[in-house]
Parts: sequence; C-alpha cells; structure tokens
Amino acid sequence: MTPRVLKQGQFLIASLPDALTDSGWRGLRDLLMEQVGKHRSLGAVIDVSGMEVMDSYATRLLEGIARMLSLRGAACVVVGISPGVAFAMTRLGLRLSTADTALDLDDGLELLSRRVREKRPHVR
Amino acid sequence: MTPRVLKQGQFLIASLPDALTDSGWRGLRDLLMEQVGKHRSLGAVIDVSGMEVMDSYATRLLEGIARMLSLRGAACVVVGISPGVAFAMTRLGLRLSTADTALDLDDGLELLSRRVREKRPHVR
Amino acid sequence: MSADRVVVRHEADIISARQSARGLAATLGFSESDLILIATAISEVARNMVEYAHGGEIALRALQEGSRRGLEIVARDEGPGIADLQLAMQDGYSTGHSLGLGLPGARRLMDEFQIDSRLGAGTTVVMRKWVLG
Amino acid sequence: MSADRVVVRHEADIISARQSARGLAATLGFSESDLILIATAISEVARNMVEYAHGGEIALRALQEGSRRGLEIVARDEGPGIADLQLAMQDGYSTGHSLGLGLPGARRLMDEFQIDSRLGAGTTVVMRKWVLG
Ligand SMILES: Nc1ncnc2c1ncn2[C@@H]1O[C@H](COP(=O)(O)OP(=O)(O)O)[C@@H](O)[C@H]1O
Ligand SMILES: Nc1ncnc2c1ncn2[C@@H]1O[C@H](COP(=O)(O)OP(=O)(O)O)[C@@H](O)[C@H]1O
Repeated sequence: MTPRVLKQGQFLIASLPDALTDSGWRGLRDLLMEQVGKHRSLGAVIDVSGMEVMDSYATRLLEGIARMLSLRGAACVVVGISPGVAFAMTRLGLRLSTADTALDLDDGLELLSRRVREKRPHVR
Repeated sequence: MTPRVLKQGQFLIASLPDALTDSGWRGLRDLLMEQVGKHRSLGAVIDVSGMEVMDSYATRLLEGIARMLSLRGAACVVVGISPGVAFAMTRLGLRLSTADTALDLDDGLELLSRRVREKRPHVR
Repeated sequence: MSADRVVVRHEADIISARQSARGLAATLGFSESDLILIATAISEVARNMVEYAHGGEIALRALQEGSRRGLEIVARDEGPGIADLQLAMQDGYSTGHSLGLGLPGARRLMDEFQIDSRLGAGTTVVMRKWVLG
Repeated sequence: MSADRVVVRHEADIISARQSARGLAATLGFSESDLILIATAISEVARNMVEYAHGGEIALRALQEGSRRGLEIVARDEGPGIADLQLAMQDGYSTGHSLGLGLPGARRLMDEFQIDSRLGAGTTVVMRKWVLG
C-alpha cells in the first residue's frame, strides 16, 4: 500500500496504490521531492489509475505535491483518472488546477516531454 | 546580508543571503535592473538556496522583480528552493507564477539559455 | 449481507468504511459508476468524523421500496457538532485546512442527504442512493 | 532556554523573532522541515505587527504535555485591531498591498491557531506546534 517511484530517463513515475493514508501521502511527497533532487528529474508522472476514489482530501494532497514539484523546477502530470472517478470528482466540485492531466502513462510521458521541450527547446 | 549580483556571460546571477530586509530587497531590485541595462543581460538567475524562509512577503517581492526584469526583456529563473521551503510555501498557499523555477544554478543557467534561444533563435 | 456497521476512529477506518459500503452496494446492483460515487461520498463523511469529531460510527443498510433498491448510509458521531449548518453546507467553507467540499459535495454525489447537528452533542448525516431502474 | 521574548518594532526584528523561534524549536527536537514551517509562520505574524500595528511583542515558550513536546508562540500587539476577523482569515484578503495569505497561511503552517482582536485595543495570535511523536 505504499507508492512506488521509478526513474525513467529524465522523468519520475509514481504509481499510487488503491488507497493512501496520511502517512502514505507524506511518504510519496518526500520520496518525489528527494528523487527529483537526486536525479535532477525534469518532471514526474503520477499514476492514480489504481486509486479507488479521488476525494477532496486526495485531490488537495495531490495538488500540493504538484505545486511543490513546480517550485523545484519539475513539471507534474497526473494520469489514470478513470471516467467514473472523473465523474465523481466533478460532482464533488474538484478540479486539478496545478497539475496537468493526461489519459495514461504513455500520454503523460509524452506531455511531460512536450512541457520540457517548451521550457528547454533542444532537450529531446 | 546584502545580495550579490555577478555577471556571467549574457546572464546575471544574484545570490540572496539568509534573510533580506525591505531595503535589501529594494537594493537587489535596483541592482538587477541597473546591471541588466548596463550589461544588456538577457536573463537573471536568482539563487534563494541560502534563504531561511520564503514567506508571502519575500515571494511577492521576488515576483515583482521577475516582472520588472521581463518588462526589460530579461528572463528570470528562481533556483534553490529546498524541499522544506517548497513545502512551507505550498502550505502558505504561495506559488511563483511570473518567475520560472529550476533546481539549482546549473539548471537555471541552462534553462535561461533555452529561453533566450527560443526568443532569439539566432543568438548563440 | 444487507446491513453493516463500521466504527470510524482512525484514518485507516475511512478506507474500511469505503470498502464495506462498496461491497454492500455492489450486491444491490449499483453500476460501477455509482459505486464510485457512493465510495467517494462515504469517504468525505468518514474523514470529517476522524478530523472533527474524534470518530463515530457508520451504519449501512439495504433499502427496498416496492421494486426499488437502494443503500442507506447513516454516519453518527458524538463530536462537538456544527455551529452553523448552513455555512458548513457551503462550497469552500472549512474550519480545517481542507477544501470545504466534503459536505456539499457528498450531497451532490448521493440522491438524498440529510444532516442534523447539535453543538456539544454530535452530528448525524443520513445519505441514500437508489439503483437506477 | 525554554522561553524567550522578542520585541518586534522594526523590520529587522522580524528576522530576530524568526531566529529566536527557530533556535528554541531546534532544542525541542523539531524536524528541519518543521523548523521551516515555524519560522515561516512567525515571519508572517511578525510582519503584520510591523505593518499594521506599529509593532508588538512575541513570547515563545516550550510546551510539555505528558511526553509530548511543543512550541507556543504568542504574538501580542496594541495596534488598531482587526474589524472583521472572519474576513482577515480568508485567503487573499488584505487591507495592504500584499497577498493576504499571512493569517490563513500561518494557521495552515501550525497545529493550533487562535486569534483574538479588539478594535482600538490590539490583536493577539496564539500558535502552537507539536513535535511529531
Ligand atoms: N462530523 C463533524 N463534526 C463536527 N464538525 C464537522 C463535521 N463534519 C463537518 N464539520 C464542519 O463542517 C465544515 C465543512 O465540512 P466539509 O464541507 O466536509 O469541508 P472540510 O471537511 O473540507 O472542512 C468542516 O470544516 C467542519 O467545521
Ligand atoms: N496585527 C494586526 N493588527 C491589525 N490588523 C492586522 C494585523 N494582522 C493582520 N491584520 C489585518 O488582516 C489583514 C489580513 O492579514 P494577512 O492574512 O496576514 O494578509 P496581509 O498581511 O498580506 O495583508 C491585513 O491586511 C490587515 O488588515
């Protein structure tokens, strides 16, 4: 039930479990911040496709992580929000304003590359 | 406790001390604006890694400097926000919207070079 | 199993409550999409119990009204209660550090929603959702 | 040193207050990350004193509750007071030229936050943070 963070080239990929407790979120945040510094990663994809629900609590913490990453110079894309979860989030009145979103991991990595290219044109 | 501004090629590098008073911020702003004009610098990296905290006051002044630089045609990148400071800024509700961010001085200078190349394709 | 009861005291209990509700709702024939709405609503209400009321209890019950089937969720706590219910039901109002969407959002997620609160005595939220015929 | 008192009148005093709090908090066993949160919160409150109340005084005190250790910050001024506390506690509300995140932000940085203000009499902010067990 703890999140995993993998390095893939210049990016990080975090896969979230079905549910995260407060300390799980804190662990994810600290791990991402640490790895971004260590690998000089230019961005992170956070895959929430395994998560049962995205309630207001999870959304707030996810936004916080995206904001922290951006202060360290790294872009952040959230992927894997299913249609059902997206519907529930919308009903709740939630949106992701800091983090970008993409359909899945592939799209997320592509979006990150594009973001980075925008920021640093010659980087592949 | 006064900020230093160094010229490095077409860029300026400002290193902030652990804390800045109002007059220190004003000094930094005036120094940067003066040096940008004098050296025709295309951008500035502001290194805040030495700063103890980035409160709402510091963030507002930093944003103001970035905005003034951009009006003079110079890009601005803030580097060196530590994980702990990024966490506190996020809790406060702060973000940097005008200034770009990068991990450290190296990344910041690289980002500036990209910015400049984007803007003026023929400049080396 | 057509009724269930979950004590919600710690953070991990929020997940248990969610999973119990999801399990019971699934047996009643709710769509996958509705299961997510129900799980999300219960998540919001359960978190409030942990956050603001030192915990409480959530009772789940299958409903049958003619041929209509549904799920009832009763979340009861003996916490401090809510001073101004109208304010608490507004989007964005929170006395904590959070988004203030829990109560108004849960109301939008479910078909029926009632909240009753007495200062010093506690808070009870009753929510119902019906299986789409 | 388990208590400290800092007069905050001029801008430079904000830095002293921050450093005193950081120093005392460090001896209590707060993590580096918590030290930054505490220093940031005190920075916001101290700046308000200088900006809006012609200065005031900040008292720092170590707390012990059973095995739990913490830090208490009491910031008291005899400035003009705050007319509408609810408004002042809202994100983005400022009567100055600033971001209006100081008070609500400080609340989010600390574990406990109380503010009391009387027009014409002054403002007192009490903040506490506990060392994570
Ligand atoms: N069970 C409860 N006991 C006491 N107060 C509650 C309870 N549930 C909600 N509240 C109060 O109502 C406010 C609004 O709740 P909600 O809309 O869920 O937003 P949030 O949980 O983000 O604060 C809370 O901030 C809290 O003050
Ligand atoms: N110590 C104080 N004395 C009088 N007024 C205050 C004090 N602290 C805050 N205020 C009032 O509350 C408002 C909101 O404060 P805050 O959230 O810190 O935002 P900001 O400092 O950016 O204005 C201030 O604009 C000011 O009007």
